[in-house]
Amino acid sequence: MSTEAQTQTTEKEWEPKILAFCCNWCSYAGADLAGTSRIQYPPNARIIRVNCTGRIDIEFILAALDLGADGVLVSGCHPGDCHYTSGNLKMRARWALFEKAIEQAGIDPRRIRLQWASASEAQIFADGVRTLVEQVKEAGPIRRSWE
Amino acid sequence: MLTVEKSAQKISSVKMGDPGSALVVGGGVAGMQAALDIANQGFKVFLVEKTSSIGGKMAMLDKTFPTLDCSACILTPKLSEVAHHPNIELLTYSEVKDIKGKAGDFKVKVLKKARYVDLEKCSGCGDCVPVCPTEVPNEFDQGLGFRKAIYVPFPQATPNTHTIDKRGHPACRINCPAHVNGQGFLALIREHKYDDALEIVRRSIPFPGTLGRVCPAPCEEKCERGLIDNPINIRDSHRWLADYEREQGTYTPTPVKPDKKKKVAVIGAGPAGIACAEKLAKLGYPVTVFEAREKPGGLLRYGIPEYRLPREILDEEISMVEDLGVKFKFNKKIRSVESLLEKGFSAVFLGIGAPVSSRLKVDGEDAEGVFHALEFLDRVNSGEKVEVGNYVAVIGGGNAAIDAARVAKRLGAYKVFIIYRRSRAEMPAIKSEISDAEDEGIELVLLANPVEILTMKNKVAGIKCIRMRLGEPDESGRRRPIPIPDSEFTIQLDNVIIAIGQRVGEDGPHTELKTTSWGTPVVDPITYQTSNPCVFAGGDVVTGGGLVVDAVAHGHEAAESIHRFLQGQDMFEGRPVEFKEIPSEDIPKARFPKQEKVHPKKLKPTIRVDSFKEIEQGYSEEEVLEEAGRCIECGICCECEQCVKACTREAIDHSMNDEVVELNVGAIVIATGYKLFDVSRYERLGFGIHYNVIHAMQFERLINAAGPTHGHLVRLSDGKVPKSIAFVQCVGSRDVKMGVPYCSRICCMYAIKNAVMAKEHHPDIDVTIYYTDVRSFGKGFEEFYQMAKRRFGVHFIRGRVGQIDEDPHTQDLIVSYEDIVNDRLGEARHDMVILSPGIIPAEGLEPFMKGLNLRLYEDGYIQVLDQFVDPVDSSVKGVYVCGCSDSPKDIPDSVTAGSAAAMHATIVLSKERE
Amino acid sequence: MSDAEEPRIGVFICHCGHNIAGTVDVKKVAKVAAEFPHVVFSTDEMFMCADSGQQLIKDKVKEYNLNRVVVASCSPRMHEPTFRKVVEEAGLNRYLYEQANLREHVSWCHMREPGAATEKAIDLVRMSVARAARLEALPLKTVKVEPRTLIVGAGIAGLRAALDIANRGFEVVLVDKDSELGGHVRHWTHMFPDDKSGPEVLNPMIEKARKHKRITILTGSKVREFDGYIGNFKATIENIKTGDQKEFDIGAVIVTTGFTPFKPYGYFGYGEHPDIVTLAELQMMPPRKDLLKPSDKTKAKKIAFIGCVGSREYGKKGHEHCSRYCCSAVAKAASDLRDKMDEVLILYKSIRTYGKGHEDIHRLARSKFVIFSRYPIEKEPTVEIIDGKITIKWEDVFADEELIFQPDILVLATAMIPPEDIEETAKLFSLTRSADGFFNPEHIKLAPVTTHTAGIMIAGTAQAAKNASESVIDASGAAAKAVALMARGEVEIESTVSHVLSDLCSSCHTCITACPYGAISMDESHDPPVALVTEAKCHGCGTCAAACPSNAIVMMHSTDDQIISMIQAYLSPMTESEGGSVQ
Amino acid sequence: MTEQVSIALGQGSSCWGCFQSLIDIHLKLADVLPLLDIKYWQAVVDYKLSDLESYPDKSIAVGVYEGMARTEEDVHLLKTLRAKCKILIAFGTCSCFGGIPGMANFYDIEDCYDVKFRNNKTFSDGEVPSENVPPIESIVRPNRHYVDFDVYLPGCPPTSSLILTALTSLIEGKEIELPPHTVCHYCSREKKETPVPEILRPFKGNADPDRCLLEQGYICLGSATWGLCEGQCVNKGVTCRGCFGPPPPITQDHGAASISMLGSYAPLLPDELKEQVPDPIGYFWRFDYPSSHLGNMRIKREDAKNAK
Repeated sequence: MSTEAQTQTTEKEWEPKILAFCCNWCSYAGADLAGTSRIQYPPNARIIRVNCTGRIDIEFILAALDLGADGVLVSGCHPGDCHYTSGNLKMRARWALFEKAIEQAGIDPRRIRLQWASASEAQIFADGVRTLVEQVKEAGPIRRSWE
Repeated sequence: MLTVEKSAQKISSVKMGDPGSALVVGGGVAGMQAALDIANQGFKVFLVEKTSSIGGKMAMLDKTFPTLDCSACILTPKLSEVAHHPNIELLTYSEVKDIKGKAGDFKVKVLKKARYVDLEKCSGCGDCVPVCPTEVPNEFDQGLGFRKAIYVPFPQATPNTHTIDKRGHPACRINCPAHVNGQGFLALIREHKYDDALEIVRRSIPFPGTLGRVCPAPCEEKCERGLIDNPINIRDSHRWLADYEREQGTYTPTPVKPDKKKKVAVIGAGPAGIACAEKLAKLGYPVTVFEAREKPGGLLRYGIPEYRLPREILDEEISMVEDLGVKFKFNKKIRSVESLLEKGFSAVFLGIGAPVSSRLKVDGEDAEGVFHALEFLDRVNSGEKVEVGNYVAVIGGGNAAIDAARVAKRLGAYKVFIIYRRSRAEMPAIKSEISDAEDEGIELVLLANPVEILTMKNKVAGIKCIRMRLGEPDESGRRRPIPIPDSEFTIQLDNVIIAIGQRVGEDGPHTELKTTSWGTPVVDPITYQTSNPCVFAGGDVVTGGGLVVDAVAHGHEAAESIHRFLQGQDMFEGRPVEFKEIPSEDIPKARFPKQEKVHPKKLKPTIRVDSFKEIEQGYSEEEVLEEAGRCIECGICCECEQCVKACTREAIDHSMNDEVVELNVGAIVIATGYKLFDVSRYERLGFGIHYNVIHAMQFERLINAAGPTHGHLVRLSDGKVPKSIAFVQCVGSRDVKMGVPYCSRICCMYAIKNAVMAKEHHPDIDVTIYYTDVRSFGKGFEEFYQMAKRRFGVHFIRGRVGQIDEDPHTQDLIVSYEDIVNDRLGEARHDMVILSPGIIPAEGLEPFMKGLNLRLYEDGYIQVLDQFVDPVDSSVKGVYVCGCSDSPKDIPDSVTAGSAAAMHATIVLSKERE
Repeated sequence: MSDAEEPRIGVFICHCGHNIAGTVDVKKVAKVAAEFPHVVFSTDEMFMCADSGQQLIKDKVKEYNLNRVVVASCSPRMHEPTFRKVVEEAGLNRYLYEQANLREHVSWCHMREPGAATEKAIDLVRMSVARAARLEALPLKTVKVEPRTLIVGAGIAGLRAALDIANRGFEVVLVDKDSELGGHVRHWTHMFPDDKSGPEVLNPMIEKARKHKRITILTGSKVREFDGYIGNFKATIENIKTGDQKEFDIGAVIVTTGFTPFKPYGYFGYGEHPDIVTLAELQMMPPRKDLLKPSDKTKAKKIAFIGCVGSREYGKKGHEHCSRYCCSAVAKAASDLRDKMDEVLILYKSIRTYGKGHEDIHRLARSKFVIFSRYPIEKEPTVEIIDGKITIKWEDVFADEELIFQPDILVLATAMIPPEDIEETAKLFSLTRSADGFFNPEHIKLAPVTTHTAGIMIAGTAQAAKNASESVIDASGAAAKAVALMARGEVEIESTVSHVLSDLCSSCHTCITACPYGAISMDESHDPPVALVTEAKCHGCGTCAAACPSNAIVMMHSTDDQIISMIQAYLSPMTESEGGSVQ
Repeated sequence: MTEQVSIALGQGSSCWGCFQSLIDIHLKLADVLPLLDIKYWQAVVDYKLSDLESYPDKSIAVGVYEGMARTEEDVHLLKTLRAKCKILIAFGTCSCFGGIPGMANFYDIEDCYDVKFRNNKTFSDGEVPSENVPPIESIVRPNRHYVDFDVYLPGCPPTSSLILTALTSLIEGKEIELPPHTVCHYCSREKKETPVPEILRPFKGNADPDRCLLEQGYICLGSATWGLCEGQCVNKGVTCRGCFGPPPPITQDHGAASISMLGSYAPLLPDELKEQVPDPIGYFWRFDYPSSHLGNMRIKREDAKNAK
């Protein structure tokens, strides 16, 4: 599973791998706006677009961490603003249990972040990515946390 | 590249639609809903929107009550639904201009304003924005921030295309005979893009350095800045550009390879001839310039003294034309045009000037010691040693007179007089030149006319003049001088220099052509074509003596004519260039504080009279930047074309024209919405006077993440987070005196929403709403009001605000109000006050009133047929209303009305279809 | 993946001028992408969205027999519809297209880090390619719409909607449980702002409706059974008296069941004196020259109104809302009655004459010396019957003193509340209700007349308290929605919907709870019943797919497999290329 | 009569409950046993490990492994079984997913030693035995990390009827076909689709005997758990704790699926949820932690530690 390139990179060169799940209607649009507004933020995040945060199965996030993502961001509409009425509330409930579980499992909670960002909150989205990247940098590579 | 010719206003027209289609006027949320509901039934809809994007006022809002949905978030899907709907044709940046017909068959003329950006090609990337040098207050952000002349109003704008905001052509550009784009190059100076700025000047004139010294700058006469303080020094600014290029040595020759076969001859290497040659060369013609003298430049060289125009400047600028590939033949006097045509030239430009001075026609004119100005200057400028005596008089008030006087001074005259028959105000010379001359000790003898040159032994001894007074204006517009009887006086003199005008020579190639009584060739005023179709003429030979910049303009126009002539094209199409003049009152001059003009340095008069050294030293970089900064950018877009360069998709076209779209539709929905009441009409509330008094729409933008502060709620005076905010209600609502007797219906709720938003931004802010009645009547509104009061702790004070004053030290605001409930007068300190403007009907209904007899209520809203039965039907069958065009409404009521209007419109359309 | 066809993916990297290419090494991205699994063609191009770019896709699809297309350019929110059209023109199903966002998400936000931006671009393209390989063609589906609208409630709103739809050329079934048409308005004598009585307004409408050949009127009837989905509902309507039932095929429904005026027992002596009446009752008093006291039929000389009775009561469920019409209605009635009476008093909390012309009525009433007196919110007036006389005591806010008034008639402007049987109606049509007890619209701002149940509209006071004019606008708005459905004859339903694999379903109902649209129900034809998605109702959020613990729900175009493949492609490209599974 | 099928049954670290369940098929044993040629089953038949080792590879038709491989001896047995048998069955939840013993991975091995040997409630200052016990692996790995299985028969324990079905198929030489449904499929309680108002601990209140337990607020993992048990707990009034692991594909993360399921019964507020579910990892991954994503990360952490 581990790629060679990974083990060869030295600590200094290490850049966190961040996987982000964004809902189509708020956060993906917010990320678009961040680009349109030329707001600069760390390039570590790779966004997977889903229709709604309610689409996100906790397994996706766990699989990502298991596969070596150093951090995972989930970003969606503010509670109450869901394009699909309540999908984000469902994500929020899942997240509560998930968050507690991974803490119990000894995974640094700084590796995960749930960020509400509306379509006009480009800066909040960008800050969310930046915060997560900073947190993950503090926490170090996920592989190292297994060391 | 823009050529001025193309920017002429040609309005083409397109026909669209049929009786089975509908027109929706206004692209706000109500209009969009109406368009969608009609289109969803399968009818074609034309949606006309005045601004460059649909979305209306709702797009400006931060959140919406009572659910606090992000306005942009819920609106964006609707925008794209409208934009992508196969049955909806969007006509943005368009206005209904004329309408007639009846239900089932309306004929509508829509003016589609040029946005100068191709909707198809623009990808909305925004590369053009940072390079645009022009900033104007951002109306989408309610004037709180700035946007560029090329802009998208908001990130989700639909269509997502940029628009160039052109108000028209600035007076400086129109007034310049060569139409130098002053605003354009000044803007680029400010951007430190000196090369590009110079390039803009060179589009219109080949001599930025030369004209930067000698031009009387007609551009500056009409400069709008002059109405604030002083006109911009446009001339010295382009002079600086040319000087800077010299200084930096950045000029690189760019020869043009001629791609045209037909050769053109230019006779005369003066400004007209050179300008013509330059343009022809750029058009790809092989050009030869024949010059009788040994050097080029014409009057620039042989007329203008060196202290005004150092010869190396002139030489270099002419050599740049040579660098284009123009051939010069000197000492070649052409006597006959025919001979050139026989030699294989396909066309000839005649620019031989008017090198002969006019005669005074008084006794003694032929005496020794009398000079004629042109000959006098010519001799001096040719290096000939000319001697003058101690007392010299120059007759005339033009530039040649001033030049001759000052040259005489430099040649050693002790006292020089300028004798002029009108007053100083009528003197045609450059004003600064006159005062410069005076500074040098030259005396003006005004309102005096020579009647005789007194001689002794055929040598000048003095002059006899008569005093004049000014009568009625003559045909030149100047007041006619009338001699005062018995007022003769004499001046003792050694020399007289006559500088009262010039004329063309009596022989030469122009004599082969049809001429006027002045001896000048007859030319077409637009094409400069002479009686010989192959021959064109311009400059002094045509005018009998004019400005250098006129000559340049003639040369360029003639070149264009020659090109069209040789290519067999229409000589007149699109000519002359029609400029769109900007009415002075359209230019918001109040926005600009006074700022003194920067004067370039000059040599001191005591030093300069000893030599022919250049007097005017020109600007330094700092100075020119300061001066360029004074430009008030009359035209908004300055056509500097930086955007054209930046756009990789060739989407920008400054020559785009307005278009008229003629629509045939069966039904119309009017959704023109509302305007905010102008809160500055309540002077006592201090809007526009106190920094921290803003209106609610400004507040919306202020707290919006995409707004000017990126959503940071701060005071405008110091950028600090406010501690105490007040909202003042009913500003322009329920006020009979102000002509707004009605309730605006939305203000209570948006104020409460904004109060809650302020609390959400900073929970510690103290928020007070001064209200008359809280009208939270809609679904969920009362509940929201209670939440604001109880959960968010917003204070509600029932009472009208009488006066708002500013604490000059803190910029805090002192609000005086009447607390009705507690029956007392109160005074409170807030550091920010938000006025809640009422709403008034939008403009743009005149075509409907005129063309269809659409009836309005007294308050300006559209009348409906019957409030109970047909509340969306206007007084005109087939025309329906929705949104705020018939009365103030909130978003859901507007949306519902949009659907309802659509319903009624489709009933008409379906009958048409059957 | 049931598709037996081997994926053949074409990758197109857009420069977007220098918008992308200025930061991202697009040539490198295209080159690397060529090596990704299933990629048979990869290139870069100046502008993919330009005609030339679109043509390039079509050409290469043909040349390389591509069956999946990945374009890496701007945000799919901008050009996904464009390129979906292009691939359709190239002969592929629109869902076999995938877009990577290299502009908004890469080049524009990482302008100073070209190296990292290129790396990110490669990853995004890798992820898109992985997803593309797992994309499936989805059918484009429509359902037909029965050209008939059922309108429940024949008040002014129901009548307006019926007339609009019928005039537009479609059939209407208009049902009202009352035996007469016209609802509340029929009884009203003082309408505002235009000076008309209810019958004056209604009679022409009723007449038109009765005569209209496309309107079937069923008065004294109720909808007994209702079932189906958008365009294809079935309604059973029963005559209440006879019990006769009729069945109708229905394409759309407009619910205009209206309100009921609150009977304020326990408020201000209502019910304790015959001359204490509600505003609705006052409206029903016969219009004549003089207003007679109900108690002794003598001429009334003094009248008082109390506003907000049963409205705006904070914390009292169902009575928290403002009833919207009463302030203006009271002002109008007071103004009219003032001409015949000596004294007219209005006691109010606040005056909400917000609408077109309402402020004028308010001003008119004041100019006629109707007395407006505001009482404190926290201290309501008291009404006692002293010596058979109605005696109101209250504190006037402005005068700041206690006042007493003994009117001949006391009118209570009571709240609009939902009709008693609203819950029954809600169940019948799968509607939800908001805190005020009225029906919930699909979106309170932008979709006020549609509901979460596709094909069912609400209008008038079924949605919230409002006045007659507003109800009529609602009605026409709702009619427009119904007509739009019927005019097209069919309605396209999203292909990106969820789908239940019935073999795997264990009937746990999780999805039914999760679905915000009620699009999932139990298919009783199975034993045991399993979940079934009514595709016409599904909005495609995918919450059910994430929630389903049995893997029995597939969210089309956003399958677990597609999402996991992207995760793998980013984090574990080696495994991905071997086609392995998560662990 | 079909031919006898050769079979070897091995036991790792376990409670023997699964084999007990096998014995519990009672009278049916009489039908089945004669058809089995038992090659190895230490607890029942007198074979030694060396006997198993001495069979030629792939000479036994069926291998059954119960429990998980915690000690080196367990691992050896597991690998040997794999080598000798054609078909290998992971028998019981421990063997399939790690089971209850897998919860040891919530802790470090040293912590486990502390509790088991060194300090306990009943004694202190104990020692970790080093003689006569096989060395213990520092971490519980799912058996499928060591070997591939052909059949998974989960359950804690697998029900007797499930075992009988499986054995019958084997004897008849058929593929074992197991229904994919979750516990809910077998649950006779009524569902009303109401969102869960509040999460209740199992000891709180009295559950309605006819209604879905989850809807009443008791965390029942039935909907996320393979229903090979045929719903015996839920139909007897006890919530499902998930002992059969996830439904097919069994590689999915049981706990993640449970959380995604439970979270969908919003509107539960996050803080309330956190308070009401005190031990999510123990709740949702009780039977399958080692084979979950979280468990896998735990194992990687251990591997990295050991590699040092």
